[in-house]
Amino acid sequence: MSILISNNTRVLCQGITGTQGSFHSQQAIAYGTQVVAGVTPGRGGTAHLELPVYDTIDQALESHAVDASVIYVPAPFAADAILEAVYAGIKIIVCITEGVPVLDMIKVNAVLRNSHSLLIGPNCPGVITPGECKIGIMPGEIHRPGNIGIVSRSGTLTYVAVNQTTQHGLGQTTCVGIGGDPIHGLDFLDCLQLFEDDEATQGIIMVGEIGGTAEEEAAEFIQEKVTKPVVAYIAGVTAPPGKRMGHAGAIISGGKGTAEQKFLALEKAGVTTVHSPADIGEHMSMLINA
Amino acid sequence: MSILISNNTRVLCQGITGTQGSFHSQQAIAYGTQVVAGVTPGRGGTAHLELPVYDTIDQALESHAVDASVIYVPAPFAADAILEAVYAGIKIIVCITEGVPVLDMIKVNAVLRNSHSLLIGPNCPGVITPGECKIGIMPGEIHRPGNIGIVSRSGTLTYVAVNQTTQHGLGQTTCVGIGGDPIHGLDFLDCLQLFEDDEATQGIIMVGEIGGTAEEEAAEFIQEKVTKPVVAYIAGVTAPPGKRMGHAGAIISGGKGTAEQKFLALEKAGVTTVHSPADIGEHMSMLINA
Amino acid sequence: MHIHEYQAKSLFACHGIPILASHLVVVGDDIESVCASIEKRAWIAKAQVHAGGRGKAGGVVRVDDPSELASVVTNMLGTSLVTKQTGEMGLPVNSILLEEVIEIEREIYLALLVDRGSKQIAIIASAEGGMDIEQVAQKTPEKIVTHFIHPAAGLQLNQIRNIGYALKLEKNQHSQLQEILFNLYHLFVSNDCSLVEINPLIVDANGNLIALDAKINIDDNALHRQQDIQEFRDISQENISEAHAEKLGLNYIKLDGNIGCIVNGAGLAMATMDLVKHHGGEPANFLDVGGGATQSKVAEAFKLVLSDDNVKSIFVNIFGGIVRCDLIAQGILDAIQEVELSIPVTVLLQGTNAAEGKKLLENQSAKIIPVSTLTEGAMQAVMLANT
Amino acid sequence: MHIHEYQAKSLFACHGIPILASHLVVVGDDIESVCASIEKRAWIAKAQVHAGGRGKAGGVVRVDDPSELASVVTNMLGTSLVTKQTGEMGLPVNSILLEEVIEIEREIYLALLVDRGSKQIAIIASAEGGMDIEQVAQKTPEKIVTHFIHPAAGLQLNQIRNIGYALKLEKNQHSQLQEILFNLYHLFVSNDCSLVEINPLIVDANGNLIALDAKINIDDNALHRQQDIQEFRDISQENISEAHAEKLGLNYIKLDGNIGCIVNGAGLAMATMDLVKHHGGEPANFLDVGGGATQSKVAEAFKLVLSDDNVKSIFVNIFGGIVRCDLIAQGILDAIQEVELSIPVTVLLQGTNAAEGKKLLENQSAKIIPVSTLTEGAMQAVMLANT
Repeated sequence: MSILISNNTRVLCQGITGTQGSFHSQQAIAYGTQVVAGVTPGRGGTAHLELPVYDTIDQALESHAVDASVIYVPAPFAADAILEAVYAGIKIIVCITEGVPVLDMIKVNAVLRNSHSLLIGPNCPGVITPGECKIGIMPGEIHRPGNIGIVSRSGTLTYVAVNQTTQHGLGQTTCVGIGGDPIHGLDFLDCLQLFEDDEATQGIIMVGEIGGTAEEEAAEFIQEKVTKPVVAYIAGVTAPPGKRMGHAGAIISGGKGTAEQKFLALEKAGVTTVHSPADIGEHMSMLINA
Repeated sequence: MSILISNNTRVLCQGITGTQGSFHSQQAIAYGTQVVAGVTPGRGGTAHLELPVYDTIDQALESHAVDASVIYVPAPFAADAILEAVYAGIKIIVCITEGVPVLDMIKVNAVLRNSHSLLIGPNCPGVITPGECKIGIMPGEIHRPGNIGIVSRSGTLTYVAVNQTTQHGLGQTTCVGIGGDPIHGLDFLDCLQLFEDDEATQGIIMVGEIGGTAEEEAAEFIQEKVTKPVVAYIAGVTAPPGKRMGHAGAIISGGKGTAEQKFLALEKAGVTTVHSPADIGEHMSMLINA
Repeated sequence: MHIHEYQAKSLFACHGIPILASHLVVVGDDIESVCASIEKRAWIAKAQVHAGGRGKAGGVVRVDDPSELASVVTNMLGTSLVTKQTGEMGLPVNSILLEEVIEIEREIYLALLVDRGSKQIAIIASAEGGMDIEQVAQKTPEKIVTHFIHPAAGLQLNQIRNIGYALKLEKNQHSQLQEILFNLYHLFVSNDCSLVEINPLIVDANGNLIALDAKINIDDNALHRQQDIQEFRDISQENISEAHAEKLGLNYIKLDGNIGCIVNGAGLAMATMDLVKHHGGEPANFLDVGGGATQSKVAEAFKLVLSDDNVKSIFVNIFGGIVRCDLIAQGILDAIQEVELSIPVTVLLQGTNAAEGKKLLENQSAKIIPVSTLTEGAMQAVMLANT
Repeated sequence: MHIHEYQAKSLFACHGIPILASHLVVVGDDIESVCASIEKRAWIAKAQVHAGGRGKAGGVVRVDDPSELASVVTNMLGTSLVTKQTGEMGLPVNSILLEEVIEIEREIYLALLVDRGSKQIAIIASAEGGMDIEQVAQKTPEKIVTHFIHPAAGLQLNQIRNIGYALKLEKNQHSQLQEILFNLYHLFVSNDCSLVEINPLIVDANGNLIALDAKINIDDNALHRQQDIQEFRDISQENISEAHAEKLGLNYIKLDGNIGCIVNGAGLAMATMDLVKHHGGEPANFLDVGGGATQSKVAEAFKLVLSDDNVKSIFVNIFGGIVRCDLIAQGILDAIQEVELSIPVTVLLQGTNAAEGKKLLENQSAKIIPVSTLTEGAMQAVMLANT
């Protein structure tokens, strides 16, 4: 079993004729993902990677059943692409694109809340159910089917966690990169709930970052709702000072948001935290085999 | 039992110092409704009808627990008043005000869908649980506690239905005037569901009007979900020609919306329809006593 | 509120939506000199009235010979135009829009309106615009595309693209449609419209999109914040009695029957008309004196209904809520003091103080017949109208 | 993107938000004649740098005697200002804003920002504005009010009223606040701001609200549609290496340690710094070569890190995903062809073709030490920096 996607998932690619969309669709197909069609406005009626290309999602849906859409369109048009997928009723929308304006995402979020779609990203590696379906830019070969669910705000750091679980022989049910942008779709809570409900998932790895209070909320959620063992790592103890958001950032976060506070909150919630990313796999392995 | 409101409901009145707010609050208090406070911006700190008046709902909530708010503010400010109640987390919001701009209601609706509030109205008589709580402008004395739930788009026409159920000795659990505006809060479906779930309600009267497709949707809903007997009346068989909404109105309604079609849809769904408003009470009585 | 085509097109022009070159001729203009002053070419003369169906009623006339233009305008201006939507009295043609004649390649249908179902603004479009659009919608609904505008997101490019491809536009027309739709949406929202309809939106010989017609309705409830639009009001297009009623705070619509109805509440007013019809009568009007009917309003309503010569019998149906029925009864008695009552009045009072009200009316006049139930009232009123 | 106070205030002026009378003096101006040409009165000279904490660092100077103004400006202009936010190098003062001095009755705090939690724009306000606002927030959070702006509804009057009463404004100040907030919200949305902060918003002796300070951050991701804002960019306020890195598509932030880090992915880059610190080292930089690191980017990153004289050891940590590790290894080898390698480089390659990459690097140079695990790599890099 898995969450979100499986070998039954039929995937549409928005921006399939672009460099990124083209390359990663090839990779996804090679991995075994059922990519059924692509969309690029103005290219409707043509073929790409031996797949039919449509001008709009609505056109594609006339000939194809679609469960998920992956978006590789440039940042200025990414929010529009997400909304096209929402309006078309696509259930799982994965937006890989980096650099989407945050005010665009405020609008997208308001529409999403009134919809039946789930958004993963933007600015994320995507989601993979090893051996079944890969939607996104993660390297498929480091994954192995297994029993660990991974959810992460980071890209490459996720691969580190994946790699370790693979090396420890655990493998993964599904890995979700929720993206690092301030406003994004699926969050830790959503994924934790999905993993909790997934029978195949025996342990959960959560990779957080400084900023925001998503990890603190996840900690509370885990304490109340999650029965499976959770290993968490938070990047950014030695964070670059960065640019301060005036006083307002500090005021609205209420002093939360540092790596220390996130670790503290998670530990209080009974989560096994690791302070070195090198220890993620080992600790998960110990918990699972205990 | 009842739906939405009961003798435990604590009510706040927005616009309490105005002519309408003042008069109907008095009536509500006389009926036994627990009106706990009023809000009129600029009048905070004063008293009216021996109730404390506040500038904002937030201020009122510092000293009072509030379950419902009733709005009598003038139409240009009514949407803002509704949103103030939504933002303040009030569960039941009853907007009596007539003449709220429809584009304001589009915005209100979008916020409502992301909230935990229920809106009744605008442009409605309100909601009453006879003998317990009266929120709105309906004449209290025609109601009797009983076992019929009434939901209606019309004002005075509701009173006709109420009067008949009272005269037939049935009485009412709760009567909800959902309002006649194109875009409003609670609709037939919501109320039908609430009445279906309410143990005390043994029969449901639904009073519709021409225009829109709410009655057609209600018919479908009744067929699928409602086990209790329903009597329906639709006003407007001899509707004034009115002003046509171009071709667009006809196109978007897909030919639905006439009284005939609404009657037809309801009859198809097994609803007892009456073609004279004089027959509502009698037919309900026959169904209940059958 | 309805506005004229030429007013709608002036809003289009303000918002950058392409329209044809045109001239307006109004009653009082020197028609000869206006027609002499404009370019010598083919024109379409369009009567400006608040009703559809102008074309079939002779209100839209093509004038190919410039020398005939003045006489066509002269014949049309100041007359009444009767269309299937105006009633038999028709509406006065106080202004005529002269629009250039151009070649039409395609006719597209485009409209924005407030949609009850989605609780959002909807865009409706069809590649098959023109007069038969409702038939298209009925027989081939797949040829109509509808998109809903979420108020948080506003109109989105993907929706415009979808419409553009559904309309099978040429490449350069997609960007034209984009500009038109963004501008239309802005016009709609900033002017509190309830409907903006372009039928047809044409493609001309050069492949450009142009609004050939323009229909705009404004939300009456929002007129308080639309000062400019209020100026557009043309009282000559409104029924005199209806306009008078509006001033008195009464909601009155004249109909063709002979039974006058005086009711409180729009729903009950409709139900009363239905009842009259149900019992074989024909209502002379829809009249809602308001949920909170007052004594004086009832008196005014009386005078209004009595001013209709077709009325042979009146049915007063008041449900006393906040207002007491005895006060309503007093209003009726006041009214018949002022106007001579030549026809019978059936009065049904229910609700608060109904018995007291009924008592007040008894034995006051042979013309006033108090009744006790809806059915009795409707039957009585119908019977009296037919005797 | 950060902009200067005077630039933020020019946006305020455009959007009708009240500011004080002011003059800008920039490097190259004839200071004497500028100061002679302006009104003789008390002024505040405010150094325009992209950093907070100017007041305590001597970057905000009150000049009561007009004859001293030119010398104050002369002493400040062209210098570097070091505040707690600038780092020890400080930032160049290339412009000074001279603002009139007025009497202050009250100091209010007001800010709009993008809030992650609500996924909306938030307004934060407090009656206790001024320099200690963060302490107010920490110790007496009830003195801070926060309202969230739903994107469909926009800013609503009830929210403004709530803020106005929370700030205990006088009656006429409510309408001032209303105008300021509507304008601020419009400014925020139309310029793709991520933060607009006014601290303090003052009440002057006449009871009027005026923005005494102005801080605006713009969403970098939206600069492509903010042509006017792009003009505001002041490269002199940016770290030269960081600006250079940005051009190369690298995300680089210079720090004070001695271990250079070259990593792909922001999360892994932070994690790498954490690891270095965890094992007793101090990172010299944050450097993310991007999720899709290429051979040439790695080479550029190498040169960038080596240009920092503090760096005593480099830790390359690449997780090969789409990009193969053997290509990354080749990039490293290319880079050391171009620059002389005087310090040791620890290289961890994981993921796609990691083994091949490692093999390529072996025995190429005594300075290049391939490792196999994160822990080994971090320990090695720290050890090498300390020897």
